Amino acid sequence: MKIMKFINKIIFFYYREYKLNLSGFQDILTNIIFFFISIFIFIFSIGPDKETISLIGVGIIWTLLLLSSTLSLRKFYQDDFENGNLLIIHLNGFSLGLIAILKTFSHFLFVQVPFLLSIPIACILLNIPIDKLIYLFASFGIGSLTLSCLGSISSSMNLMNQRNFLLGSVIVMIFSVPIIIFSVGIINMEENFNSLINILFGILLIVFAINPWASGLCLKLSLENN
Amino acid sequence: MKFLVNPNKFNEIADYMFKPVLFLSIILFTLGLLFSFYLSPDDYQQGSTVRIMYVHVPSAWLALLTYAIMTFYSIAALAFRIPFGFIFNTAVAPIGAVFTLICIISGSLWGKPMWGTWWVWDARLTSVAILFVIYLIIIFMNLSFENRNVREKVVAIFILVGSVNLPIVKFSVDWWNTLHQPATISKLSKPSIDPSMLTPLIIMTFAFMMIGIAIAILRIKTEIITRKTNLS
Amino acid sequence: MIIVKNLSVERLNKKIFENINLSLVSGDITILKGKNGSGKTTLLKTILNIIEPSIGSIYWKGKLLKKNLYDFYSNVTYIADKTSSLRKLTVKENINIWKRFFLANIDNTQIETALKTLKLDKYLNQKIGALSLGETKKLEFLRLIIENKKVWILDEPLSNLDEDSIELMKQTFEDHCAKEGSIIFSSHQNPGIYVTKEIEL
Amino acid sequence: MSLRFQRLLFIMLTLVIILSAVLLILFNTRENVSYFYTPSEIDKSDIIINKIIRIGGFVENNSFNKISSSSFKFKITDEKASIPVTFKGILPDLFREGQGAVIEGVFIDKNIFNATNVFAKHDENYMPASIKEDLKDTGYWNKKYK
Repeated sequence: MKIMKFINKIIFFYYREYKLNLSGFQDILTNIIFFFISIFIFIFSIGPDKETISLIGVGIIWTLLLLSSTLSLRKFYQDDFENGNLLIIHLNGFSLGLIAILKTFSHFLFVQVPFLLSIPIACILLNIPIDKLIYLFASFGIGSLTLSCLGSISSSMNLMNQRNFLLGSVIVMIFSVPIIIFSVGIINMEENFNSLINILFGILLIVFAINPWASGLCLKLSLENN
Repeated sequence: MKFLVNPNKFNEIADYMFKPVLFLSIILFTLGLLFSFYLSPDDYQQGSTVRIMYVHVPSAWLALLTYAIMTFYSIAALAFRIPFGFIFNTAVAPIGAVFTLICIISGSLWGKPMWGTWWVWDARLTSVAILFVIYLIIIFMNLSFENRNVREKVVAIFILVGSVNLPIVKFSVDWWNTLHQPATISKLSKPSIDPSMLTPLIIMTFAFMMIGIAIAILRIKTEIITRKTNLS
Repeated sequence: MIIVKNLSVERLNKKIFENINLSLVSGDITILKGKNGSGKTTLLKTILNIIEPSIGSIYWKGKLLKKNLYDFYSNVTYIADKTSSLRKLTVKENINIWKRFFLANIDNTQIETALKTLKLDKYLNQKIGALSLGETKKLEFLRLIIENKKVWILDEPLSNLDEDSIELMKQTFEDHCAKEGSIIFSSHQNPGIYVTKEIEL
Repeated sequence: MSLRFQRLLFIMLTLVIILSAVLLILFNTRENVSYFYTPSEIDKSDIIINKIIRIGGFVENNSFNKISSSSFKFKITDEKASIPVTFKGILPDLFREGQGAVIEGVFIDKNIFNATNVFAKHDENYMPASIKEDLKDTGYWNKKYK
C-alpha cells in the first residue's frame, strides 16, 4: 500500500514535469532549431566537399548535442529551486537523492530524446551512411543519459553560483571528454562495437551511481543556505 | 599531528616552520640545479635534453600529490566535519594548478626535440590536460560563489568527483599504448634509472616539495586570517 | 507534537538565534515575532530539518525528528515566503498538479467554494503571470486545503494580503485548530489573529 | 527496515555498481584506447587504404635508407611483423635504428605505409652515456635496453 502510494507520487512527479516542459514546448523546439541551424552553418562553412562532411559528421553531432544539452542546464533545478518547488517536492516525501535521479530521467526524456529523434535527419544532412544509424543510436542513447547525469551534478553544484553560470557548462564538458572519445570510436571502429559499448555503459554506471550522492548533497547545501 | 587539522595549532607551527622550510628549499634548489646542470651525466639516448626531466617529473609528481592530499582533506572535511580541510583546499588549489602547468610546459619542451612534436592527444597527455582544467575549475569555483558555506562544500564535492581522474593519469601509461613512456620509478620494481641521475631527480623533487609547502603555509595562513576577519 | 529544545543556529560563525524552546500540541496557534533578519525563516526551516541546528534538538511525536523524518513530512504543510505556483500554467492546471501530486482525495466542489471565497474563481483559466502578487499568495493557501495535513508551517502568511483576506485567514486558522490541527507562522507585524503562544525572536 | 539500514544498503549498492563499472571499463579498454597499433595487430588482409592510423614499434635494424636529404625509407617492427614505411620531412633527434617510434599516416597500398608524422618514443630507462660506452667495451651491452 505504501509502495503503491509512492509509485503514484512518482508518476505524478512526471506528470508535473510533463506539464512544465510541454508548456515550454517552444523551448524544446528552439533547441532543435538551434541544432539544425548549427548543422547548416557547419555544412556551409566546410564547403561542398561531401567526403569531409561525412568524415567529421559524427563529431559535429556530438559537439552540438553537448552544447545544446549544456544550454538547457539552467532549467535543470534552477527554476524549481528559485520558486521553492524543490522544497515542496522534498517535503512531499522525496529524498533529495531521489529527486536528482527523477530529474535526470526527466531531463533525458524531455531534452535529450527529442535530439535523439532528430539524429536520422541530421545523418541525411551530413551524409552519414544510414547503415551506421544503429551504432549512432546506441552510442548517443547511452552518451546522452550520461550527459544528463553530469548535467544534474553540475547544475546542482551551481545553484548558488550567481556570478559565473558558464562554469556549469565547463564542468559538464570536461567530464564528457571520455564519453566523446569512446562513442566517436564506435563509429570509426565498428569491429570493436561490443567492448566500446561496454565501456560507455561502464562510464554511465559510474556517473549514475555518483549522481544521487553528489547532486543530493549539493541540493541540500543550497536549500540550507538559500 | 594536530596542526594538520586545527587552524590555531597550524598557525603556531607554521610560524616556526616557515623560515626553515624556505631556507631548505633554497638550499635544495641550488643543490638540485647544480646537480642537474653540471654534475649529472648525459643520457645514452637523449643526450643533454634529459635534464628537462629534473623539472618535468617532480612537478608532475607534485601536481598529482597535491590533488591526492586535497581529496583526502575533502573527505575529512565533508565526512568528519573538519573545517581545516576547506581552508586547505581553497589555499592549495592554485599551487597544484601551477605545478600542473609547469609539468605541461616542460613536457612539451621535452617532447619537441625527443618525440618530434609539442603535443599529442594520447591518454597520458590528455588526462593531464584534464587535470589542469579541473584545477582551474576549482579555482574559479572558489572565486564565484557568494556564500562561503556553500562554496567550500561544493568545491569539496567537486574535488571528490574530479579525483576519478587521478588513477587515470597515473596508470594511463600502463593500461594503454601511449607515446609517453611508462613510469621509471615505481615501488614495485627497482628503478630503471642510474643512481647518478636519480640523485638530482630526488633532490629536485624535495626542492619542489619544500617550495610548495612554503607557499602553502603562506596561503593557508592568509586564508585563516581572511576567515577570522570575515572578509569572504 | 513538536517539541523544540534549547535550539541554537549558527551560520558562518555568526549566531542567528539562541536557546529557543517551543512546544506545539494539537490546537495550538504559535506566532513567531521578530524584526527583519531576526531568523524567523531560519527557525521555520530548522524545524523542517532543512537547516542543521548547531545545538539543541527537535522531537516529533516523542521521537527525534531526524529518525522520524518522513512521518513528519507526511503531516506537515510548509508555505514559503515566495510563490511556488508555476507561472507558465493556468490557475486550473496548477491546482490539478497539486491535487495529483499530493494524492488528495478532495472533490472539486470543495475547491470551487474555496476559490470563490478567495475571490479567485474568475481567474480559473488565466496564467499565473496575469495575477497580482496578493492573488498568487492567496492561491498558495489553497494548498493548505488540498494537502489536508495536521501541522501548518507558514512563513509570513499575512504580508501582501488585504483586510478581507486577513479576516478570512483568521477564520481558516480557527477552523483548523478546532479540527485538532496546529499552526506555526511568522509575522513581522501584529496580525490581530488569536494565538495561543507567542515567541519573540 | 530502519533508516540506517536503508542508507547502508544504498551505500553498498552504489559501491557495487561503481566497482562493476570499473571492472567493465578496465576489461574492455585495453585494446581500445590505444594511441597506436603495433604492426602485428594490423591484419594484412584488412588494410583500409587511405585511412589515417598510427602504428607504433621499433625501427628495424639495417632497414633505414636515406633517399634524399628529407626523404626516408625504413621498416617498423615489433619482432613479429614489420611494415615498410616511407616518410618525407624532418625526423626527431631520437630517431634511429632500434629505437621506438610512432608513425602517423596512411597505407598507400597494401605493402607501403606513407607516414605524415614520425614521433620517436623513448623508454623509461635512463642511463649515463659513459656507462653505455663502458658496457659496450666490456661486452655487457644488452640490446634489450632498446
